[in-house]
Amino acid sequence: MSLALIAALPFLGALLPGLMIRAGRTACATAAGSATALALIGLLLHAPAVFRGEVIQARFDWLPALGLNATFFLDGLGFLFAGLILGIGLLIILYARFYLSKSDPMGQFYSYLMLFQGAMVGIVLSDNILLLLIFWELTSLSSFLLIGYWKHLPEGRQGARMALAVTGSGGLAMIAGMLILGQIAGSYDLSVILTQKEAIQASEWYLPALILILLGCFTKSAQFPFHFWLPHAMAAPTPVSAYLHSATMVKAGLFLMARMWPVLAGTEAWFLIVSTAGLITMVIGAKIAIFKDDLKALLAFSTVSHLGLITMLLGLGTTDAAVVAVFHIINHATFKAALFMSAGIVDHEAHTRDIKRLGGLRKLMPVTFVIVTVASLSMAGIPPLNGFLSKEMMLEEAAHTVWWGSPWLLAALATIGAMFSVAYSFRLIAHVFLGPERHDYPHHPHDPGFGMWAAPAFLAVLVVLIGVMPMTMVGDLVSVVAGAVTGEAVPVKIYHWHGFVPALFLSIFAVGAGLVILGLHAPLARLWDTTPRPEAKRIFDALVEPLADASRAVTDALHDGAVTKYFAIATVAIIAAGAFAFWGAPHLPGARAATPVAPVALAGWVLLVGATLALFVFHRNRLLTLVLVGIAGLMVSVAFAYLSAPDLALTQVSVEVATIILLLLALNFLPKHTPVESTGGRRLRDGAVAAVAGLGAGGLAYALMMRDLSFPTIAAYHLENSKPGGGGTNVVNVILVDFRGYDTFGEIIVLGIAGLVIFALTEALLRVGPANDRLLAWAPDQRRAGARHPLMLVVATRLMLPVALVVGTYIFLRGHNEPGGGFIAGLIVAIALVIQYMASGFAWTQARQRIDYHAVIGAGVLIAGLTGIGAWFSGTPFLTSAYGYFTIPPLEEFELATALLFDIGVFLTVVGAVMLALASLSRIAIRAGETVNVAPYDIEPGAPAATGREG
Amino acid sequence: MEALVASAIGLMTASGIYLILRKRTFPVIVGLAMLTYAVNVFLFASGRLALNLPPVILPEAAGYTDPLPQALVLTAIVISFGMTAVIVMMALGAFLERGDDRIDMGDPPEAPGRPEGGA
Amino acid sequence: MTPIDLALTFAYAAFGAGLLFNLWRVFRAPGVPDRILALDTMVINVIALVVLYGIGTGSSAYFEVAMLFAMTGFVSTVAYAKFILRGDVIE
Amino acid sequence: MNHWIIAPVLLPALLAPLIVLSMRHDLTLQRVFSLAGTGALVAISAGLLWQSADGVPQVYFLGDWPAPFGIVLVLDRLAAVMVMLTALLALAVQLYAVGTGWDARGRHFHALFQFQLMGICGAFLTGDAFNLFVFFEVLLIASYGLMIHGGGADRLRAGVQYIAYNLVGSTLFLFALGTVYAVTGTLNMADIAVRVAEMPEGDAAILRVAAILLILVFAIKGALVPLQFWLPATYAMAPGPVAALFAIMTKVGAYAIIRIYTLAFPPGTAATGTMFADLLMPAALVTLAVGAVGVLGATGLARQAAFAGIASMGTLFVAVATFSPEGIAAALYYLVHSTLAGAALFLVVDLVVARRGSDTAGSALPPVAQNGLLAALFFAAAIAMAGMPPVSGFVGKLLVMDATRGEGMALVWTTILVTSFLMILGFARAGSTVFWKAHASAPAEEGGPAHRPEGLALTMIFALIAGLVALTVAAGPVHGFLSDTAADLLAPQAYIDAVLARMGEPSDAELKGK
Amino acid sequence: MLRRLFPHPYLTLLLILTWMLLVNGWALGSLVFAIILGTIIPILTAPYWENRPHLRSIPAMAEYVLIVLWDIVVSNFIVARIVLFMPNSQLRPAWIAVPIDLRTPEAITVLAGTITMTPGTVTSDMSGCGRVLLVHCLHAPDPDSVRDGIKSRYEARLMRIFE
Amino acid sequence: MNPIWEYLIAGLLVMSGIFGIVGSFGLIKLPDTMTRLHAPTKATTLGVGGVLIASMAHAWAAEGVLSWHELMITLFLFITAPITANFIAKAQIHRAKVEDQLPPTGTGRSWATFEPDDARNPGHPAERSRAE
Ligand code: NA
Ligand code: NA
Repeated sequence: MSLALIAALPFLGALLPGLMIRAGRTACATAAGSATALALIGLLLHAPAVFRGEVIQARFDWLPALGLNATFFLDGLGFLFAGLILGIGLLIILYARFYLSKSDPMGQFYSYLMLFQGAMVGIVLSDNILLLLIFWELTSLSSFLLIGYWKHLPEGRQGARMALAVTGSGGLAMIAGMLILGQIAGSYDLSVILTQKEAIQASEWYLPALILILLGCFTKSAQFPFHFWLPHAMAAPTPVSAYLHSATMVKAGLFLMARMWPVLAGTEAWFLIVSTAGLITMVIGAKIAIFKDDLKALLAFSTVSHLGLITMLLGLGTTDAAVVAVFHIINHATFKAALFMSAGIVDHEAHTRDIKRLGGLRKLMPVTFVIVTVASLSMAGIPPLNGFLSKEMMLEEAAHTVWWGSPWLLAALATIGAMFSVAYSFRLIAHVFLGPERHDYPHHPHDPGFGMWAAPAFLAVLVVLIGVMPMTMVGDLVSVVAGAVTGEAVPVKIYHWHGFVPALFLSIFAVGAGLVILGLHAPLARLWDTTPRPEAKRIFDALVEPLADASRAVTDALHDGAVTKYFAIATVAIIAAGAFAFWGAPHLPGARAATPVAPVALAGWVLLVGATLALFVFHRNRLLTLVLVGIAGLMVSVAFAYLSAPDLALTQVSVEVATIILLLLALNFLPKHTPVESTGGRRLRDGAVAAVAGLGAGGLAYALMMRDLSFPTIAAYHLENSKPGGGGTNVVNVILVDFRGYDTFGEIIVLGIAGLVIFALTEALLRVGPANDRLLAWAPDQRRAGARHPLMLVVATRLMLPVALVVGTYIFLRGHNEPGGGFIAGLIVAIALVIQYMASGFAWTQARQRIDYHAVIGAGVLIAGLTGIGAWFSGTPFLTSAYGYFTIPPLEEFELATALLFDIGVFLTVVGAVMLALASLSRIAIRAGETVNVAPYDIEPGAPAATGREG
Repeated sequence: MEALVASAIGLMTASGIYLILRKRTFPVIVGLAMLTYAVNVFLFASGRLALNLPPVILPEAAGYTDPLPQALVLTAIVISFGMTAVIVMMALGAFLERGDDRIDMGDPPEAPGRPEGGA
Repeated sequence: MTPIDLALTFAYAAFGAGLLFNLWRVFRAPGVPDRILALDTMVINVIALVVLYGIGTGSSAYFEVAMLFAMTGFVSTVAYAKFILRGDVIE
Repeated sequence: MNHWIIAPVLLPALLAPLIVLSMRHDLTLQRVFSLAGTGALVAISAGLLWQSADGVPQVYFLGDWPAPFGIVLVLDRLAAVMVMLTALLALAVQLYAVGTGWDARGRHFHALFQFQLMGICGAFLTGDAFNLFVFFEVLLIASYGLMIHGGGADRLRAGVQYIAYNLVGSTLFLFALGTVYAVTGTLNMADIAVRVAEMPEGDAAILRVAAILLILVFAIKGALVPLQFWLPATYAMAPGPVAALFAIMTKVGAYAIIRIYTLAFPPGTAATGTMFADLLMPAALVTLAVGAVGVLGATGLARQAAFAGIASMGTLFVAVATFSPEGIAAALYYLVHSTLAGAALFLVVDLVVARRGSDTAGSALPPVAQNGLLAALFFAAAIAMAGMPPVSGFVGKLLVMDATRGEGMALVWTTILVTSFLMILGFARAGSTVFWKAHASAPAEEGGPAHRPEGLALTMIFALIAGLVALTVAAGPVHGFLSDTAADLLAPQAYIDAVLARMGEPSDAELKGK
Repeated sequence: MLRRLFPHPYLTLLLILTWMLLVNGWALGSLVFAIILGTIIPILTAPYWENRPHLRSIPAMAEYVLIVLWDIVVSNFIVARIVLFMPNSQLRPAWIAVPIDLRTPEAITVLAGTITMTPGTVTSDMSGCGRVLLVHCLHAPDPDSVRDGIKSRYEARLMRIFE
Repeated sequence: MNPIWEYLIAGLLVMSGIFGIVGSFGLIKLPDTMTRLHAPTKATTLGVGGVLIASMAHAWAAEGVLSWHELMITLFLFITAPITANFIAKAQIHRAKVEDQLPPTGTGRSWATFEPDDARNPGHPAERSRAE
């Protein structure tokens, strides 16, 4: 079976339980189990080849540009781990089927579990370190889901987060390390990297890479000082703990250290870092385990300790130590998984894992007792079980290693570790199963059904078999794995009896001392409890919570919704960037002659500047502010007219008045005064920011105006071709409707959208809600005069509306050749309508106005768009114009241009949008209780007592 | 003339910036309007200044000013008009929904009752 | 300088000075109606200046500008006044 | 002349007024037409993408005017990819909006949505700097309407801020364009490129100012620190589907930077040199940091998603700042990824918030309907945004890291990895509280407040995540295409030649003169 | 029929005149177009101008226009003199109420406008019933004569034109 | 150009200038808002009117073109000036609350500006306040 398929099967298996949860729990388990079994079979089919020392490979190009490829390879190491992952996985699946209760969502569980399994298999089969990283982080994520599986437990949530934080961050460090490694080796393929020992170890980046990779390994394998997350992950359901935290995930770090051993090991740095971390972990983990009353916590720290042991062995960097490490990996997997499952059984049966509430289970749960005893003895290193074998070999290695300059320090510490190991192993047997039967178990325990104990029992049998006949059982395996680790053929010899070597004495001492510790457990435990010591969760919380709090504080302080602050920051940033850019390169001041200043222009300037400066002083009086803005706008239009831009003047002034009316309509409801809210300092700061911004803008403008263009402007073409190409003499208009008609198309759409947005917003405001309530309760905040529709204005508008329509038509038609055009004409007509509204009121006017402004907008945009599309029929691009001169005798020749049709679209959109906006504001006023008139004016001198006319 | 135009641009920019740094929607909108004036004149000025040379093709014309910036400014004026209309309406909506016209989020809502009046 | 040029200069100066007076009144006024009046007068003066500019340059391109100033000036003056009177400009 | 190039602009531009004109009172009709339009847009974009694959830029001369005198649309690989991405995202988001009934909570949703698409597609296709401004405005004003769709006090105030901030941005854009025109005398981007390359030294300072103002405009759109402030409240307050659609809006800023600073101001430009890279890289790193810190510190899922968006822009700009083929290719890959992922995240959050009735991640409420499913979707989207395996975010991050190898690598990598950590932590905290802690207050089985299963909405989230998976699986070919795109961008002569091909042809004036 | 086609014949004339003024030149085409506009626009805007007034006497109108124009010129000199040469302390501003007999809104408007445009008077308001105008005088040592002047010089003529 | 025309136009311009500045000067000089209202609405009207006539005359004299569109502006100003004045006056008497200084209307009704806001015109029973 292809390696890729083996790696993929668990992922496929992850999909099934989620999809078929309705088919039942057993079906889920079967699906998961089948996928696992299939993968396992596929793996085992490769066994002969692996044992022959062959390396099986599979390769699919994925992202070759990056060097990320779906490349797999299988050698002894991978085979061992894949076998462990899949084999134990199969057992866990079986076990979990019976362990989980009916209320647990089992489909989810198996999905997560298979996801995890797939990730693990992926790690051990990857030949590409980028691919490996993907699987690596995936194990962190899937373990997060599994640890937090019991969602209602706060410990589960916290444990999951802690595990994710620690292993995830380690994984991130590893990404950096691996990328560096890949760079040094010139490839991200392991099979290449593993041949580059010299290059890697000679690189200046070796140490950073090593540290970063080890960070990943240590966090994952819960090595000191990252061991603290593991016990908290025990909040997970037992099958998860058994699988992740004893058999597989925590060994991923070991796997990787073993995998990278050929290129990373053998240096002083490797030796010191890895062996030290391992040794400390081994001792500390074991010591803590002794005093843990939670069965799973005890096992967890025991696991930490054993992982430390293996790490230490890998750290020693010798081939022999590597062999022992491999052997212990196998042994630990067997006895620890059995113990975990047994602990789960106890928990499941007695409804507690607290050792203090247990004891005397020997008779009640004989089968479990036997399994636990066998596994514990192995863990304690009692002959002839497999744990004994590897422990002996470890002590032997330790006794021959010089560490931190001392020939005996390593052995001594290792022995202490072994001693603690004996103590907690026996405690497990003694305090849970031995002693008198109790009557206060939370639930009366008895052995579970076969389905639940089958898996641990099988493992216990393995413990015995490997212990009794190691070479038969695992000799070849250890050999081939160790060969894969070290990269060379390794002869493996595992003996029960090594002779009277130091290891034997150390071992005997360890067992004896361990038993003594167990005997003194009660007083020691009291001492332990009273000894202050760092508590991992508190430390972690003390790191993470402040980090989260600080993040919140920073985020909320930065993004506090104070948009005025945002503006200030943006302004300063823009000025600073502009200044940086300007002073970073040579600048040649312009040499253009200045345009002469007429005194009257100076007067206009005084008005503009005066009104602008007055804004600083008067801006709190909002009505006055509008007057000042009006002056500024007026002067800008005058300036446009003066500076040869009549079209701009026309547009500016008509937009101006529409804007003022809009603002007045809104100001009716808004406060009429802006209160003083800023401190003097803030105003000063704002003033300074504003002043610098003004200097920048003005300075830039001056610099531009005073220099000649270094290139001819493209506008020369527009001037030249306006008449012959566009059929119009007003070049600005021809640019708008022809050369750059597409801009104008976008522009009218902006206007149309504005109308729609305003309408939609009005609808939203007038729905039931606070705005509507506020409007219904609204009372004018100023005294109101009596005359709403003064007669003189009404009469005047009767003349003005038709006249303005004529003017609008005129401005529209002449636009192509003289200043004017659809936009200005639209505004003129809109303004004329507005006068009508102002004079006779909204309702009266609206009643005479059968046009829907939505339709006007829609029609406008459509006409403009379809005019543009019309060009397609002559095979030319969108918006290609055509024009011609026509004569209808006796009239003079006149011109017709498609641009005119386009301009009608512009015209309609402008009218529709402006009127829709103003009409929307009027609707708000009506909701606020404005009277709705049906007569054109209030005062009717001609009808003293008569009834009103219907409108 | 260039100095006058440039200084006017600068002052309008400054007043616009000052106003958008106020804490109420209304001055901010007015500030944006001033910024719009400023940038429209700026954009216009990018075609350099010319007196009495409107870009309307005439046989006797002495020359023409650059028409392109004018067209751009026209587009910009129209667009900013649409934008102003929308923000005015939205500011009004926000005021009606909340009862105050503060623009910053963090500021506490005003005490219930009528906002202060009088111009 | 022709008499027309001289007269034009005088008229420019007169209406330009008028603008400055208007600005003064905008700044120093007892109430908003005065300011609106000043703004309205300003528009009138501007119209005059635009037409004068048209005479001075001999161009008719500025006529529409003056016309539109007249139209919009009227509308905005009425709108401001209506605001003071009623609050609601369109009711 | 290939009229299809303008179809992504014209189709929505004409559909929207049609909807306003003739079906504004009939939501069903609006849905049918609008969805059909977006579907057609997907098909057209696919066709354009296929056409662009030969690497020859196609130019559409609007009004039949030769460039640089008229406006041109340019279809190259980059434009095609962006339009395609927009169309796909739009279809998913629109179906989601229909599925959840979001589109019925206010007026003119579909018309505004179509206009929004028009604006975005127009921005991607245009070859003219000022026209880019116009289409920015189109997409912005449509976004204002969509952002406040449905109304509400907080949303409106956030809307006011959003508009105000962007109006400042638009003002800046015009300042920049004015400066550009004042020194180059042209608006066509290819023509600008030609003239910038020949710019006399005395104009260098002003040219630099122009270029820097322009990049700041795009930085606002792209939420680059210190111009990112508008984003969190906007995205958090916007209706879910709108926030999801906005995932492409920040990318418009990124697109513009990629386009203009490879075409007109490439790294070799005398006046500007490496100025942009020098400024962009630190800003991008800080953006990434601000976003990641925000993900960890955000109160509320929507806000968290918004900060994730900022972080993704940071990552994207880190890659852009290299201005190398590898970097741009990585940036484009990450762009596609983060658009889909960001949208998925916003949609999940929208469903969750709607069902919980609250968006405070800190509070434990009873579990919502389909808690498990939503949790799974949330984690999938969060993982993607955090750049974790197995989906494309991780591949994207690897690409970005790979592209930033070399000098300064330590800082860049550290930032990327540390921020990843912060984001993982943040998402894990929020997710476990929202989806898991819920069970603590009501340890009953699934259920919670009764809620209509929104099959269509869920399907769309699945579709987006499926898109991420596809992006991951097909990383090779996708990245290949994007590498070609990046290569095109960094060798812009073909683009320039295509656009200016008709520059020398006789004008109407010359023809009439004969 | 004719009434519907030309709801306001004077308006039609005014619009034709307006167009010709705008075009600022003479062309047959312009006139044709002006007539088209002068026909269409009054029809479009007819709903806004119900009950059009009847103008009785064209010569009276002409007379009125000339008188008012003359008065405007005179008023300008009067006001200019007051502004330039009269100290503020000697100024005698006054409010006067002018009861009017006109009932047609158009006529009242013309009267009010005339008052404003002529010597030293501004129509400031109207009574709630529309029968009295409030006029402000810039300098009116004898307010009653001003009121009588308004009634005899303007209102009487307007009565002849409109009612 | 015919010197008569020249002096005529120049005279018109000078006259306009004088009236123009008088109007604006009155705005400064006169003592209160109501009196100030007189100055610009009249003087400036003739000021602009003079300029417009000068413009027509100039077009005729200088180019031989009959330019009459200036009449449009004149017409427009004559229609609008009284209304502008009326509105500003109303705004002023409303703001300044000068009701007690005004002569009585003699009709039993108040001046329109001082009529109560909610006074429904008896002539218009159909007027109503409503919320949509
Ligand atoms: Na009310
Ligand atoms: Na985003």
